[in-house]
Amino acid sequence: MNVNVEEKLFQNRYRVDHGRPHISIIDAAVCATECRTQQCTQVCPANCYKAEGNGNITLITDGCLECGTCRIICDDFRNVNWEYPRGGYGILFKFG
Amino acid sequence: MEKFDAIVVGAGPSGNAAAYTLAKAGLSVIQIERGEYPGSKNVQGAILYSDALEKIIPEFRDEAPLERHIIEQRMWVLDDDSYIGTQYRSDAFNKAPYNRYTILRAQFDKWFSGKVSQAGALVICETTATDLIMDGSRVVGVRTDRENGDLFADVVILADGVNSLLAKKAGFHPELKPADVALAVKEILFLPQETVESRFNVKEGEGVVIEMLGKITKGMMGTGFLYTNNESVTIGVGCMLSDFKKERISPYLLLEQMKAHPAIKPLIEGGEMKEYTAHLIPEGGLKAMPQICGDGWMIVGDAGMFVNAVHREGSNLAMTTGRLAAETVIGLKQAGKEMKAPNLAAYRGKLDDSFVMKDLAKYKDMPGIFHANPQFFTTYPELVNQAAHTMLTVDGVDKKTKEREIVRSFTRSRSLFGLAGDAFKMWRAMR
Amino acid sequence: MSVEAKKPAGKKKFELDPRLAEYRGIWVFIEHERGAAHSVSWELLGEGRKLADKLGVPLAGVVMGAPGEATRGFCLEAFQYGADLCYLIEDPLLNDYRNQPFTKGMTDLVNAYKPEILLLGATTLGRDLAGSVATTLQTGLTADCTELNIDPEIRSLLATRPTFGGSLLCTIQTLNYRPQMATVRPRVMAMPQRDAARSGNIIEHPLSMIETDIVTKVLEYIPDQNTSKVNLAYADIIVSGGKGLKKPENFRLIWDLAKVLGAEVGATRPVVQSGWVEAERQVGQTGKTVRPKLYIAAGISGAIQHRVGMDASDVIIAINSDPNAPIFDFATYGIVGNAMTILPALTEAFRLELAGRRETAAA
Amino acid sequence: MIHIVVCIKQVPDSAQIRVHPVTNTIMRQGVPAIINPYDLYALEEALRIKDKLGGFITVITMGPPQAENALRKAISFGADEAILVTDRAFAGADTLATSFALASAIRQIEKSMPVDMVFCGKQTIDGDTAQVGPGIAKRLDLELLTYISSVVSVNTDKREIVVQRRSEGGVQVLKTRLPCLITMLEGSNEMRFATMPNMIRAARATVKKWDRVAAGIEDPGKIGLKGSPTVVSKVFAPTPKTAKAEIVQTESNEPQDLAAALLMRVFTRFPHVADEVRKNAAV
Repeated sequence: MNVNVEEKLFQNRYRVDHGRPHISIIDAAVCATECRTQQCTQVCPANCYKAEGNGNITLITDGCLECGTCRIICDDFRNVNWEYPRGGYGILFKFG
Repeated sequence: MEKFDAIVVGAGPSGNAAAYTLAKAGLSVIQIERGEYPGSKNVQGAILYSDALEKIIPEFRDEAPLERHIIEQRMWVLDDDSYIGTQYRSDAFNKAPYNRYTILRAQFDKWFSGKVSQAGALVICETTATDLIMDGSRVVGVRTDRENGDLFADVVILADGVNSLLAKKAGFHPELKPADVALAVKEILFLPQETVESRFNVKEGEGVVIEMLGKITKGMMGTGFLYTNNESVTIGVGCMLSDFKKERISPYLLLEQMKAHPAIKPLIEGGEMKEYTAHLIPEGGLKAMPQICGDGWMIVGDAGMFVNAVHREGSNLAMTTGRLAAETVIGLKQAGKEMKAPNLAAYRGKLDDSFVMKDLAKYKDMPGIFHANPQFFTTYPELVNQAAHTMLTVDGVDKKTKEREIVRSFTRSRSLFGLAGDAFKMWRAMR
Repeated sequence: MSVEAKKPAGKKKFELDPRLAEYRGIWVFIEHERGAAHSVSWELLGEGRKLADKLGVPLAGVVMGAPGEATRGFCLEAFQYGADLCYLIEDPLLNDYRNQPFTKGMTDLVNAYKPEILLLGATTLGRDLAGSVATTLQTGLTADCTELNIDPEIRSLLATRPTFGGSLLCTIQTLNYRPQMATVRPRVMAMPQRDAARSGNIIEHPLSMIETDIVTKVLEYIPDQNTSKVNLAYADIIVSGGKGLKKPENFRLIWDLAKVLGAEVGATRPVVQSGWVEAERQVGQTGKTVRPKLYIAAGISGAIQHRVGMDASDVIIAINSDPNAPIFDFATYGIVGNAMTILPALTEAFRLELAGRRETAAA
Repeated sequence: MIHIVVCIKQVPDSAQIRVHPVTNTIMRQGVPAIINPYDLYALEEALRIKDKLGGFITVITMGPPQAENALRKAISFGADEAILVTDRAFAGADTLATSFALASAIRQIEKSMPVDMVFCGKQTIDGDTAQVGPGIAKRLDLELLTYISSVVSVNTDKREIVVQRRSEGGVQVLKTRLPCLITMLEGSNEMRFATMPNMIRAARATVKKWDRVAAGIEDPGKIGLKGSPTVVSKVFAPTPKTAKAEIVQTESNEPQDLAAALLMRVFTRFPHVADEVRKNAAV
């Protein structure tokens, strides 16, 4: 069974802070060369982390649900710089 | 910049309970919320426990946006395409004042925040608190992401949720470990009100809650849930983040497979999905609890790991810790005492006297036991379902043989010694 | 002209106030700028013809501009696109579009010749003019209509338009006010056949206004071609690339095709995020919404977040190696194949076609 | 000192409106109210003029009591005063009745302080009609400047203003005299991130509430449903476009043949696209 998470995220309400992503990968080389498991690409509930196939990871935070999973499960290398978006930006839950 | 008696960071149940109690007592309070309005950043299953809120806003039932009062609780243990479970429905639950409600947090928190403003607190939304302002080891204020946005107060109450960034940046507690939190994902599916009521055999305003464990978490330690709202159902599943990390299963795949389970699919058939959310739930219990107060600061709600995971209780602990923290500050203010750690420690005393610490102490070993014993989530669900299936299939095999077969299935997979060990561990953890 | 009439309550039989009965005929405002008529005017004449035939009334074009061949030429063109007659106001004050003189000209014509329906293109000019004319005449105006019809029983215009951001449609009527005004977006109505044999008569009307009456002056005009700004929202042809192109170097194939077609270049969110193109080129929910005549999408899966930004395009060509990519569910044409080989072939095919056509034109 | 009135409207966040695919009913649950996005460009442009030349900004809206939230947010960005025109008699107003009500309210504001400029958003995302601006300008006899992409200069002594106005093929540079009404084009600026003092001032500000009489409207026949020439007779969901793509194939399936076959089909079935390609390519 494959799941189209983009269809799910499209139902949510976001106010994207263009040009100011609130989460960033500290050192891309660590993902590419040292991290074998790359669990962020599987466990992020919004699938923001995508493996490019050549070891690199790209991060698009537009659909981020701000849960904090990536910061915590990247405990081997602590390679995620995680902050909340600017006030009023990011995910805006209609039901919560 | 003017100085306040207290700054409350966050407008969830704990933040609102604290700000409301402080403002009601006449203290000058400013509350900072990063969402567009209170509730737009908050996620929960969500069940509201009346007793905690009654102590803060006794007349809440007259005006709060509540979905359904719960009259039936189902506990399911699921195998791949079957479940065995128990069900408790009581007419006593159908007598006002109702004990538990399903709610939609975005609407409920917005209502609660309206009460906080009416009580006189200054509620500032769309503003993210970025750092605590320290004077030596004492917290004197909060830095926000707005121009000249530094705010100062005698005490800062941290109600900023499970991630608790402010306390971490200030070094009050370490980064959360994957084994301390569970990751839950859920969806809200809209159905006509009559369909919800006919499928769950309830009348208007009455609600059903289903708690699930077993194969739906694919061997990971976790549970699923299905709550009935007025014209929607909420369905979700959550597992320990350490298990997610190890198994590398995508949460949305887990949710989709759960929704396809033959026992669940008919209950949500035709539902229109309108929101998909994810949230971390503190699961570490007492052992993972950080320092809860210090010079000029206190922690309430999820930020302080105040969650009783075994009974899935969070919002009542949040509101209670918010209220108790506020009552501590009010007491010190009236006595003219400094908001220093020794004085604020009275907060810990109040918590010890309340159900909060008692429950957390009772289940302090539970997380450890479940961690070490995945069989509670895989083997036993399977054994129990198959046992029921064997007993209920009438195929000419005599009952004695059937019983022997069931006992052998248990001993084969867990051995006599294992079964005894599991029973003892559960007994000791529940004591 | 508005007449105080009691509101029709519910299904009660509605009769038009007799004093409004003298408003007859359908008018279409012929919009032109820098010497060229806007094609939406011809589309509206096509639509106006259908409405006029249903009501059995004449269809007229309204032309306002500086004296000269060009302005009169618009009237002749209007006849060829179906107008029975044209109301013409020629005056130097009408050389560049300014709200004050154009509003006065239009309201004078309406009060003099009393049309029952007045249609304008929903362009920046048309909507500016329609808003002030409707307020001056105190009548009803429905904007951005996607469908026009007539309720034969009470001869009233049924104007259907999107509401709530396009997720819904609503039908609006202007019952006891005349004229019934409506604006329609370009490329919504079909372009009618042009019949060179058609002609009609022109009714001239004075503007009776002097320059000193008009406060606003036009200092300068800056055509779009001169600005280097990316202009996706107003582009007629767009070639967009997605991550299916695999490497930034392959995005050059998008630029090659765009150059041959004189098209703007667009991109999906992931491509912009990886820095292959600048952010202004992002098409989709968090980027631009575009309505070109032709949208070519190469290496784009067609996720809903991209689709909502471009599925109003007239013709969508999708090139993707995955046969069940979502984009094939709503594109007009699809080629299942490797964009890196299809794109150059398409560029070559268009170049030959355009080169060939230019020779025959030149010969 | 320049006095600018900015008209805003609280609208449902229409991007969140969904139509149930099966029952085709309109699903309104969870659709929050926001400031009409187009109005934020108008408010920001007014704030920039105030920053440059000094001035006083009154923000006004016509709507239900909850529209007060939109006004508070406008104050948090820097508006000085907020007026909520709210009365049951306004219900059901179309653009003509709305512009009548707002124009009368602005006349009341003029009594305490003359108005130099009125700013409006280009249109609303729920109405999309873009007529309220022109309507107010006509009633108050203000110079109408619509689809403005930038305010180039404002000379308060000579009471002159130069703006750039978007037209179909390019941009007109216009000069006119105050008082004028401006509707701003989307994307012409970016709303500032409010300062904390303004956020606190907004939370504590009192919002003036005017009913029909306070807004200077004697004749109820001019407002609400009665004052509205247009009547909505039906609201319905569009029929979804379900046609799948016509997959172009040739026996060889070679790129050149596929490209040629595709081009042939597009040019024959869609002549206006063919004309556009030829016109564009010739330039």
